[in-house]
Amino acid sequence: MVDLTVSIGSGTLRNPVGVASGTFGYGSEYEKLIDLNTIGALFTKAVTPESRPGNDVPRIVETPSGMLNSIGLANVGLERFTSEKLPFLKSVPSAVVVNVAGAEQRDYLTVVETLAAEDSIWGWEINVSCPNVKCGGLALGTDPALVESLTSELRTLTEKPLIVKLTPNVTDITTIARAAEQGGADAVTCINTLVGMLIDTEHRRPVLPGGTGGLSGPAVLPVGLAAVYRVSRAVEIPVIGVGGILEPDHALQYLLAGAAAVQVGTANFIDPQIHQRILEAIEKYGERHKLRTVREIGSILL
Amino acid sequence: MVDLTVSIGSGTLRNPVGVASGTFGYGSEYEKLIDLNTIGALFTKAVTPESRPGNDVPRIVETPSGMLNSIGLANVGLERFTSEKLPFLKSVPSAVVVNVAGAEQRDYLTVVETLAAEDSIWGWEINVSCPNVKCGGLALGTDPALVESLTSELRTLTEKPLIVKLTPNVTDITTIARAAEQGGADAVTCINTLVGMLIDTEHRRPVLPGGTGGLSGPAVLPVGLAAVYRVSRAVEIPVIGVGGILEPDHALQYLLAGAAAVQVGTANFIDPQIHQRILEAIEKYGERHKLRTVREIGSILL
Amino acid sequence: MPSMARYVTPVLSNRSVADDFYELQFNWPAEAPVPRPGQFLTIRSAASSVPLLRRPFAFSRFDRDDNSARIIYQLRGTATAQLAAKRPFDPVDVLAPLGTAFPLPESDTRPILIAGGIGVGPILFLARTLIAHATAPRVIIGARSAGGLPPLPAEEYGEVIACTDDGSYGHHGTVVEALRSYLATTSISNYSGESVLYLCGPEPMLAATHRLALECGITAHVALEQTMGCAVGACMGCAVRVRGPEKYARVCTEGPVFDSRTIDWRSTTW
Amino acid sequence: MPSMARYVTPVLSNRSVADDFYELQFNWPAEAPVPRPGQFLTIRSAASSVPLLRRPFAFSRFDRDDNSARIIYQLRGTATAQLAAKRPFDPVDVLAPLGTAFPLPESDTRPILIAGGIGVGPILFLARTLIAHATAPRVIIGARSAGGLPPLPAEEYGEVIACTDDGSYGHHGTVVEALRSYLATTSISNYSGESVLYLCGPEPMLAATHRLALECGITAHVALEQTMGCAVGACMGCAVRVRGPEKYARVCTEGPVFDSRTIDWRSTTW
Ligand SMILES: Cc1cc2nc3c(=O)[nH]c(=O)nc-3n(C[C@H](O)[C@H](O)[C@H](O)COP(=O)(O)OP(=O)(O)OC[C@H]3O[C@@H](n4cnc5c(N)ncnc54)[C@H](O)[C@@H]3O)c2cc1C
Ligand SMILES: Cc1cc2nc3c(=O)[nH]c(=O)nc-3n(C[C@H](O)[C@H](O)[C@H](O)COP(=O)(O)OP(=O)(O)OC[C@H]3O[C@@H](n4cnc5c(N)ncnc54)[C@H](O)[C@@H]3O)c2cc1C
Ligand SMILES: Cc1cc2nc3c(=O)[nH]c(=O)nc-3n(C[C@H](O)[C@H](O)[C@H](O)COP(=O)(O)O)c2cc1C
Ligand SMILES: Cc1cc2nc3c(=O)[nH]c(=O)nc-3n(C[C@H](O)[C@H](O)[C@H](O)COP(=O)(O)O)c2cc1C
Ligand code: FES
Ligand code: FES
Repeated sequence: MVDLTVSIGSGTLRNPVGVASGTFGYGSEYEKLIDLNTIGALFTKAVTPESRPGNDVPRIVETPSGMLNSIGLANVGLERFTSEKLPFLKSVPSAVVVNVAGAEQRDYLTVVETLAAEDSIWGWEINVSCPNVKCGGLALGTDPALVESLTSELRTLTEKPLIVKLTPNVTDITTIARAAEQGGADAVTCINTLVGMLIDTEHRRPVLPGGTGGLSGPAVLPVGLAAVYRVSRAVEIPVIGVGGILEPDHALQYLLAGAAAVQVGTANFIDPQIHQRILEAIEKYGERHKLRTVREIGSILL
Repeated sequence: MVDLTVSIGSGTLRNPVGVASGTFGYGSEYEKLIDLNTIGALFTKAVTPESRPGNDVPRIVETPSGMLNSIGLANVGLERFTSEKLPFLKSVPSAVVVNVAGAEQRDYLTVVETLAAEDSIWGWEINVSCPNVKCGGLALGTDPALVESLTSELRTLTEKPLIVKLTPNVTDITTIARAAEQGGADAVTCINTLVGMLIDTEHRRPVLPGGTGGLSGPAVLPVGLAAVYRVSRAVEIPVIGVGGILEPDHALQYLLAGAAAVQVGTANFIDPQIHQRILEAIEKYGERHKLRTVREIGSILL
Repeated sequence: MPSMARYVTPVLSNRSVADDFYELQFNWPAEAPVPRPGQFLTIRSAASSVPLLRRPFAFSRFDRDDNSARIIYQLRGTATAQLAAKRPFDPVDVLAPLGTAFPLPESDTRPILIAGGIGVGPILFLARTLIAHATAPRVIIGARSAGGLPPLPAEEYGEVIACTDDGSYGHHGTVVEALRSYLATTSISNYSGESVLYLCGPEPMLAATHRLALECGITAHVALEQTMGCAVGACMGCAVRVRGPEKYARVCTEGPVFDSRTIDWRSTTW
Repeated sequence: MPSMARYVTPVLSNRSVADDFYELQFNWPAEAPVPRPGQFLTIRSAASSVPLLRRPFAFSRFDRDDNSARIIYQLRGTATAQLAAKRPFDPVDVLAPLGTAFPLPESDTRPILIAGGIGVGPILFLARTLIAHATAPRVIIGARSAGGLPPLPAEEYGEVIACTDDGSYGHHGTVVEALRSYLATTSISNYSGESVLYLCGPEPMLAATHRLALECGITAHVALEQTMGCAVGACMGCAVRVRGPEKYARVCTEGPVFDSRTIDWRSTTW
């Protein structure tokens, strides 16, 4: 039997397969559909201090082997997250990671500070990379100095695993990853969505009212793998791989590229049971290659 | 009838549909297969001063709705380009644009200087963005100062249309585009390939021997469209759109996004006649919307 | 409400019912909750990344006797073309039942059911259900031309008012015009109670009918469409604009059936 | 050489010829140049972006009388699964004929044809062509087990040496072993001239046969494979390592058929 647990900072995940922020709501939405026990980590929809209605509609459009979204961090806000969403999340045995977002540095600190004492929260994923929010968002995640200072400020607020989620929309993702590491992050997640656009030639307008949106799905798999391959060689902290996983083999590719764990995003929409299939594939692969821990998969890349 | 000609610097293209560098060799390879007369512009495989054998094999792998390549600027070099390839290109009625590459600034100047007097060359596309060459290549195209200085040096060598081809692997493509404009470029091409990777889990190694490669094909269509949309709003010079076009509608999307012309790359491999289908679609679209010139398509986006 | 699940279940039949319209009938697993009119399912039409997302379709019929469910779908793009290629015994991968159902009318109201285009499936399902509950609805159905109308036998659906844009069959004009003249010619005093509208179809038709309903003081239940990601309420992708502080509601969870007065109809861009 | 073109042409038949192996027969347009053994075509298996690239397959047969061409293909992934679903009259989108052909043997040499796995198509095509030119080749063919061998009637191909890895049919072992023992038992003096080898199959088999050919001083013509982009010589994607200053040759243009001595066999990673 392969040891599936993954250590990240002060915490341990029961297995390396998580569900990505924004694609799994606050967990309860999928309760009826799948066995939440088998998920390694549940990354919530981004939480901002205030509730946000989100962007104009439509918010989703399919692209070749991918999709663009422009949800705009639509979320219930800190208050209703605590009163309406946390009670259910307490009952979830997987690690619950709150994805934290905001328009400015202060917002991130507010969310983590306010929720710091909640036992049911396993850790934080700091979303410095959402391409759908104008002020802050993207700019923050592209500046190593800002990422480092935000991370170190957050570090003073929490002992729990602190994960910084990186955007691929940068010249050199390893510099941002190193900045997060420098700031005291316990791990980085690669990648958030790519900036993309689609135009409706019939109606002569961008399909998404905001023009651009975030590209996810299998189309971005090669981009995510390259990011994880590079970042995992640039930092000492664990890297969580996400982007384009639609088949168990894609998740194995991330682990071979150097990821300590993976997240499934868009694929939850298509096959809600995919994390289970991935888990089985990882166990089989580990056994076939006689590995003791899932972490060793990254070491057998030739 | 819609006027299909496109002005770029001192030159004019007979129509806005070109074939992208690296996917069309030096033209003669496709001579038997299609009518080269219908191509608006033929962008050659990159030409470097010395011939290059290219990267290790395999060099191509398919990804979801895309492909990765690691050709490594394999090309015959300046001397054999002049003796073996130019004679055929002289007979091609389309605008012949030489895609220029190198490991350092000097190489670019050498190519343009050496070929400057060749009448059969319509213009230059400066490839500052190939992700498959270690020294120079990518680094050059991500630094606005380098791009501006290279462009202005080249500008002194040629009156012909000078086009700078941009990489999408940057934080803000508009700053690089503005640098090229500042340096005196007559146009910019967006986008070259994205850095990507795929791993063979069976053989436990990256499929491409160099690890990463360049992602092209429909998977990157949304990324290219977003780049053209942004860049065409940031610079005054024409933008040539390329990336992921597989259907005529994709080319129309580029024109609506603000491109003055388009290039077809990977799709040449799949449907060598695609540029003709695109041309027909553009004419139809222009007539339906009662446009006099193809350039007006960009102005009807709502 | 009984909850959704994913089922891979065999196709029973797949046949053309009008120009470009097909009816897919598939086995309904015994353990699955019974779908109600207005609810929908999502289908993964092929194990590929093109198309990537599951596609939503409204239930058009459920038969307890042979444990089968149906959808009526229009050929549009890749997914529906793949659906049209399905043959009996082919498996279909469905997530169902999803969303809210049409609220059944009070016993003293007169249900008027209005369908246009791809709205025909859920409206016929509702009609059959009402008839089975001994409530005779009036069905108004519109299409571009005669060929776009599925067969609607009077013995099954009562006397149907058919409309075509080109006048090739039935009423020449839109369903909204047909509704207006129907309401005008039919004195409301014929009924013990009020009329109530149930609508599904293209957005302009829904908006126009909503305005007519407001004018006449009639309640209208509309089944909306929006591009979907998860279809289970998790992604916030399927939002439509609603009146009130929340600004948006999810078609997959709060809908697809809404009281037309809750919707913000200002824009037509969805 | 006659040049290539793109044809959309109807399927004539598509049938299983061995475990996981199918033979696709399609109409060969009258205006198209006649394909020769060793040459290949590329097929776009579906009008989708998955799979994206055309897939290369070697011609396995050409019949002038009914104007048909064939390929023998193994089920591997998406494209070959889509090929297997093609029915008579379905159109196939092919680019052909591509690449170099096997050079025909001198009249005083003895051709030995060796196929493994997906190499069977071009080798059988060459065998039929040689026989039609009254040159009797010796065919050696290998598969994992009996089920992987297509039917090879002696009246068509002469006496074929079959090999299986598991010994379930014919010679127990590889084609290379079979070739070695064939060469050993067959005195070269039986022939007026030398033997010449024609090979197509998995790379390790080609490399091993090449070494044996070197040992025995026999010329070997190998048909290689490499992932392709354009298939017409434009993209430099299909490179294989060769000896000499150019370092690489294109399988689609300089190949797929090469003299085995021109290839750089050091590595097995392609
Ligand atoms: C709740 C609901 C119920 C529906 N019921 C029916 C029905 O009963 N019969 C019927 O024919 N159609 C119905 N539709 C519409 C149906 O989902 C689309 O026609 C189908 O997705 C088209 O897929 P395609 O690949 O063939 O076409 P595409 O070329 O992909 O799309 C054609 C159009 O379909 C819409 N669409 C694409 N992807 C999605 C998606 N993931 N979610 C929602 N819409 C999408 C877009 O507006 C697009 O312009 C319903 C939609 C919703 C939201
Ligand atoms: C010159 C040549 C002749 C060939 N002749 C035959 C033949 O006669 N019969 C036969 O069964 N197969 C032949 N092949 C191999 C055939 O091309 C692959 O089996 C086919 O591409 C698999 O496609 P797929 O989508 O089913 O599988 P995939 O899952 O896409 O691929 C399976 C394997 O096929 C290879 N492959 C994928 N894409 C390409 C590509 N664009 N070009 C080349 N190889 C690719 C890769 O090695 C991959 O690992 C030939 C290949 C070449 C280069
Ligand atoms: C609909 C949608 C909403 C998302 N919302 C968030 C979010 O709130 N916070 C975040 O960090 N990432 C968000 N993401 C990004 C995903 O978590 C993930 O990084 C990305 O989709 C790539 O993975 P995938 O290709 O598996 O989907 C969202 C993605 C999608 C598709
Ligand atoms: C096989 C291959 C080789 C390429 N070689 C070059 C090159 O030499 N110079 C260059 O500027 N771009 C090169 N490109 C990039 C293309 O010109 C184009 O920018 C990119 O492929 C995106 O367009 P597409 O999606 O239509 O292919 C190459 C692309 C491919 C697929
Ligand atoms: S489709 Fe995801 S919330 Fe409705
Ligand atoms: S496949 Fe393009 S050169 Fe051979």
